[in-house]
Amino acid sequence: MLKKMKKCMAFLLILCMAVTATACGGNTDNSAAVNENTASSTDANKNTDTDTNTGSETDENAASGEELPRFKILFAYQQYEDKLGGEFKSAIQYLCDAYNCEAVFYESGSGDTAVGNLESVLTAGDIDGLISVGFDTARMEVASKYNVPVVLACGFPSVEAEVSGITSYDLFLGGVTDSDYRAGYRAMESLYEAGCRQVTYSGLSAGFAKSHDDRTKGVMDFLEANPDMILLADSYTMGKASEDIPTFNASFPEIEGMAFTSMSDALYNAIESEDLADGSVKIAGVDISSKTGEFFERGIQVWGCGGQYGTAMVSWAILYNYLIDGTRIISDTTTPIERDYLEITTYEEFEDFVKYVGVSLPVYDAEEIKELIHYFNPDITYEGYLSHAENYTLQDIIERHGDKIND
Amino acid sequence: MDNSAAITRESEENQRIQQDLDRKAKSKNLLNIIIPYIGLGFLFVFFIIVTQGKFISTINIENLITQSFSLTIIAIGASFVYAHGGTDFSIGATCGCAQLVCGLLIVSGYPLWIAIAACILVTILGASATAGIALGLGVPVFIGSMCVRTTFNGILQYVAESGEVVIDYKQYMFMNSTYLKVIILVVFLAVGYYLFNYTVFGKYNKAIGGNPVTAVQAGVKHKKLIFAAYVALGLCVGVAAVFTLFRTGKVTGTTGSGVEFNMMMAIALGGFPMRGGERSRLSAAIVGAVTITVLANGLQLWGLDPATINCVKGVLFVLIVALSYDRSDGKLIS
Amino acid sequence: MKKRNWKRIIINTIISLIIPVGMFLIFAVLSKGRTATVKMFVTTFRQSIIPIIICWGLMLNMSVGMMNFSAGAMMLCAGILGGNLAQMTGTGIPGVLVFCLLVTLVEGAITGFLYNKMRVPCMVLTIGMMMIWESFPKLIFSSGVNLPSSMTLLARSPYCFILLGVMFVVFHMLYNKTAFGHNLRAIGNNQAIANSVGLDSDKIKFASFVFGAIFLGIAATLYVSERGELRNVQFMASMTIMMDGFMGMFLALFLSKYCNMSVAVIIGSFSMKMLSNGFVAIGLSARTRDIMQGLLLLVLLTISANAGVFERIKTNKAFAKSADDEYRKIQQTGKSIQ
Amino acid sequence: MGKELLLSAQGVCKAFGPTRALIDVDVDIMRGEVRGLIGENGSGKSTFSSITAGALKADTGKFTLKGNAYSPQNMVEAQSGGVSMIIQETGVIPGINVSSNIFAGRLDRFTKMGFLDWKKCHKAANEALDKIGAPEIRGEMMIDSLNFEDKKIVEIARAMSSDPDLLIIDETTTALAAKGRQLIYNLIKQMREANKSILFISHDLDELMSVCDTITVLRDGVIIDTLDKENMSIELMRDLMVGRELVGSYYREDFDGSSSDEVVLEARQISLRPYFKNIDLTLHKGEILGLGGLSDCGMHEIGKVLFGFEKTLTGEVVLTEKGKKVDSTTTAVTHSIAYVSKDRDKESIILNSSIQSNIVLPSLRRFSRFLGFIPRKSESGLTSAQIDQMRIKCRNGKQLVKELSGGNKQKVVFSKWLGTEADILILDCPTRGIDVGVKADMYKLMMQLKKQGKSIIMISEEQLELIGMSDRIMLLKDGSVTKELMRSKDLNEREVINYII
Repeated sequence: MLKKMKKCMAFLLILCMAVTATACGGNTDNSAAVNENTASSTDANKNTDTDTNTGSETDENAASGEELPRFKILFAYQQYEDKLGGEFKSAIQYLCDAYNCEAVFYESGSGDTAVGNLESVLTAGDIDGLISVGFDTARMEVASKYNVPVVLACGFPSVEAEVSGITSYDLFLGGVTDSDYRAGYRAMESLYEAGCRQVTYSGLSAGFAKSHDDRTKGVMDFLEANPDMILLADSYTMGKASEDIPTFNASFPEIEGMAFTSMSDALYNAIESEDLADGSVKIAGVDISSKTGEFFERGIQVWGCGGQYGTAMVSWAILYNYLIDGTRIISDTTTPIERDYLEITTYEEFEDFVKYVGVSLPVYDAEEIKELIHYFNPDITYEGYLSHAENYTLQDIIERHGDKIND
Repeated sequence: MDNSAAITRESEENQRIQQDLDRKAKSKNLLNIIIPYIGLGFLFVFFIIVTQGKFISTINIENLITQSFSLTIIAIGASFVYAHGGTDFSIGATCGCAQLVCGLLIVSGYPLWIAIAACILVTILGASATAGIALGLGVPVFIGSMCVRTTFNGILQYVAESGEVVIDYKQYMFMNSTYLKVIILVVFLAVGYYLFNYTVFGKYNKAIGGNPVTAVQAGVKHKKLIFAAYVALGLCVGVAAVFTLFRTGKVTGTTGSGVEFNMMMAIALGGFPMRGGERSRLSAAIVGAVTITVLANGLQLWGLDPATINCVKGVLFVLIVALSYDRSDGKLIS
Repeated sequence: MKKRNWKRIIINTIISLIIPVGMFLIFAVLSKGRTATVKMFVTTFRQSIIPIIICWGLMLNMSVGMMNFSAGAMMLCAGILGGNLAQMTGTGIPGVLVFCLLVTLVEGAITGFLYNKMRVPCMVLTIGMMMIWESFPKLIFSSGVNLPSSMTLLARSPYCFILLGVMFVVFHMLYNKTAFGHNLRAIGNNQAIANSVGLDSDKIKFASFVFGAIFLGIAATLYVSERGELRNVQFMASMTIMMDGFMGMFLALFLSKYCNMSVAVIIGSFSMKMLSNGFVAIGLSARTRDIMQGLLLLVLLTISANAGVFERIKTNKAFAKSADDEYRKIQQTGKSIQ
Repeated sequence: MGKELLLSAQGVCKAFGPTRALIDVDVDIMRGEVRGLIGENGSGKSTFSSITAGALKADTGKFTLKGNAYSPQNMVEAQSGGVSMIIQETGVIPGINVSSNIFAGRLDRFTKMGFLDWKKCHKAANEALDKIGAPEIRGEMMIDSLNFEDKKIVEIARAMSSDPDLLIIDETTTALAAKGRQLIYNLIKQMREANKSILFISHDLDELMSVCDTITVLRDGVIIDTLDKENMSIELMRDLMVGRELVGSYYREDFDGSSSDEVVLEARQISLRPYFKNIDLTLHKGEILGLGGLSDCGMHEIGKVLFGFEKTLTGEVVLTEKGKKVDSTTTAVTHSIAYVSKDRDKESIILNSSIQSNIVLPSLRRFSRFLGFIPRKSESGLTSAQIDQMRIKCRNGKQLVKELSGGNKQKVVFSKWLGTEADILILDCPTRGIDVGVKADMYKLMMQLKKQGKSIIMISEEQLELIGMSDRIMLLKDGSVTKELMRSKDLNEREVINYII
């Protein structure tokens, strides 16, 4: 018996070592930060992958990088597996590389694990600042215990007690959020304009992510405002949206429109294979995926939006302001800076979106972010941020650095 | 040994053989005693190394206590249920609902103790429902609890949809004091240990796990006992729910999700026999609960890339089980 | 002899069809005929294909009393790895099928190997394996898999049914017509004796993992082709993939008293899907749906768990009555003698 | 009959943990020989036979079969080698049909290109069954539809299906009633004629005397002596295996069947489907009431009903002086009724737990103090007391029950009920599969209890035991009482059998 145990222990140890090896070796920078023993190997491939992901990064460093102090910035998101997660990651990584900071990413988790995870992560490394997608008082308490300033990105709390709770902390620098409510509202509106009266809606389980809840609220409010639009069915099971489509279709042949809190190829495929793609049904939903263009072209999708990760970049700027010279951009932290989505209603817009938003160079490049930082641009103000948020449109992006993007 | 043995076995080398057989047996027993803790020990060493000692910094020890609190409490209750070979998948959902009720009561200005009482009541109801279904309707508890889970989850979602319930976090900070938690933890451990090892309740539960027919033939009111075990679990979950609420300060649609799996993992990791019976030890459940927390905490401290964390977690999980699971069933395990 | 058999068969068929038919009627009425359409039927059936196949796979382990929690993760892993490999090698649809099967087979073999080496309960081991299979593909293909529509054909109407048919035959043969199937049952029913009379339980359990993996592999193929994309999931999220498979399985376990396992699985899984779809068709809001589903599921399982209980009570009553009559007679005769 | 060597074992040793079951055992079995193997429980008989049949592996020592070395990995290999065994405890796999039981582990031989050929399989099974003279059992039957006895016969068929050169019969006869026994005796005759050998293990010494050519006596894992026909004698065998003088006879001497007419337990018109109908039964203080019949006559179920484990469909069971109805095991136990089940391993003991927790289980309620607290002392006290009193052979109270031999398990069961100081004991086949030594102790014990004014219901399939022990015998046949006999000198087996067949 013991011999058997030894055997499988050995086997598992090997397995374990193999994984740890990949963990420390093959992987992004943060691991390097924590255990020096593997730093060398990771530094090597850090350079390589940053090279690949941003063309203009090196000269950034040359221009301003060297003398800047090195901050360690923590970014929190539920899961980096989805598209948005990836965008967040590369955008923040881009800025941190450009400004000689070090990015640490972690999965925030939910409930008390969220609190626990934050405690652990903050214990791990001397974190200088935290950007979190979705946040609450409990975690704010932890952050202040560890004396870490926090900027909230996407999904600002709506409940009064929560808001007063978070903002009562001195280290809370305020929040930047997308107008998720409006996004939900607009989705329905555009379906309505497209003549759909009988619709379905697929959301996400309440409480999984604030932004999705807000979108759902927007959807519901529009429905209330327009009683002649009927919600045939709705569903909120995580990851099952694509399986619901056939059900909806089978039980309600009269469907005219479908709205989704988050578009993905799975949904498009389901719509395709259910033969709903013949134009009888119009769709609208947040998030852009590879098939979106095709569906705009065929006039099936009437509305889409994306580009949230810009919001995270602005939050980064706010945090950086505080870190580098203590500037607080937002004086009244109870109201977030609200930024609209990049809305898409035509195929052309989609093409632009793919060209200028979904590429290696983020919606704001390092230079443009500089404008938002008091240290480099002393006359930047809260109002400045507001107006900056105002004109966040595709057009604006193209004007700003369209030329930098080579077709 | 009786004297007849002495007559036949007096020969020199038979004596010798007998002696070293006894020695072997002794060392084996010793091993069996320490084995359950090997996994945990391994983890501690492992994490202390990879985090250059951060892992055992005082602050992190405090974190470990607060983080392991809920799960440990639940594990204590769960060990009674698993001791008679039961299980319960509904506790996550009931835990969520309980917090919801508690939160709503607090928000609408009821005194704290009422809210807490209500919270615990809800979880007890949930557990009793599971037990009732299993005992009364003859539906296997595994799946019966699934139904309870779905239902309670629905209720939680139903209410949480209209907006999260947020309590005034700062007003109830005292509920987060580590001392309070330590005290409660100690009390529960003491009571749990007493009930599990020194009373009819614990012993009968283990007997039922060992062989229900024998237990019944020995005059055990098995239905009553099983029900009681579930109530105990409910109570523990309730307490855990209360403190979780004050730790997170709000209730959303996903509150409490995954608690049941954590509980199951704790039971598994501690080497608690899945079918219950004589070999169930309370310590096993607790070791399991602590191990889970240590895993989560340590991996975060280690600061791996999110993608890697779960993979390492899985490997370590298997590794620990391999190290410390009681294998005396041999082939017969299922 | 033959005649009695026929009667039995008919009765059993009726019993095993009560649940689906009854549900169908109820929903048809409640939804004012929405669920009573051919389209709905076909859709529901197509949706239940994957659960059915998963269920068959799980059943092989289940009949030895092993619960494989890692099934969902195995499928996910297979889907992502298989899909990507197929694209890399440019082998198209057959590629997806083959690679998915390959991956699950390897996974099954590893699980089986560890199971026999480690001698810990399957439940415990597979929880661990689930975490590994869930996160393993992340290390290689961090963004999951995207299949071009050309490669998602297998999930479309004729092909998925063909696959189902094939798998049905495979399972039926495997479970009822081979020595393996019967050894499986022997071990499931009493492992101690089975071992002592010389069944090699290690070998058979290992085989059950591997054969189960075949079904999961097919399920994975369908899963990935149906969605056309798969994203890596978070910790334990893969449970949801196989949960409906699970539910179907438990119903099937009850039904298998009255009809062959391979059919019972189909009925079970189909009923489950009908349940969830029916509520949508009725037009309940998502929330009430969850609650109702939980409750109805409970009713359903209670019925199937207690099937035959009433007739037992009835026969007991009859027996008691006859006993009483006889007793009274004896008393009287006894009196008359005196 | 040529005296050629069939199987020989040299220096076989086997240890379970620190307990050595076999020490340097040498056995030679000739062709055409019927070898008896006797010894007290735990003397290593079963261990030796299991090793020979491949169910266990020896630590040291070597076997030679038909001249060449022989070390089977499992029972299937042993069978193909020509050695097969009928196991002591019931060894059929439930939920599958008879054929797959007979050919368990060897089904592959009936596969055609991977698929099972049932026709062929059933045919072979039926042949095997016919061969051993059990044509009423068929291959396609479900095993669960058979009764205990027929299941045993299926096992025999399994053993014989590979027509072995050496058949090991391990305490099977004690578990069987007349029919099965006859079947086995015929089998032995056939085998001997076919110049094949038998290793016959039993506690029924008379049986051994009549059947065996030579008898090997084991005690405590060591071979004491090997007797051949000439110098066999019951007394000698007993003394050799027990290692001490057993004085006096085995059953009670007195023939006074009278007992106080105070009724302690009364059953009025109890019935249980489909076993029995309208049974009336009264048990007096200090009486030993015997229930006799074939194993499927419903007497075992009567015991269960009397104990409240099964609910009667009509009438009731009443504790007379308290007027309390026995409707659950709990009431039964709390009103000091004890029940020893026939199926020991499945019902009477928790195999996977320690001797102590088994013994104290029914007494816990009695021990429990304030808040259900149970002092460790009272537990260990009771356990050690019982271990001494019953002379249970074990390391200590912490040892797992599953490590014990059959007889010692039975002792544990007894001690657990003696611990409750019950006044009414319902004993279902109390001496099934235990050796003379223990048997004698058990009977003594019963007499002691009787003298203490405790009442006993003894359900037994052994007529001798019934005649030997009970004050009153109720004989049953297909679920109804056929005759009630009082204790008397001139009561004999013949008479009894007439009423039960």
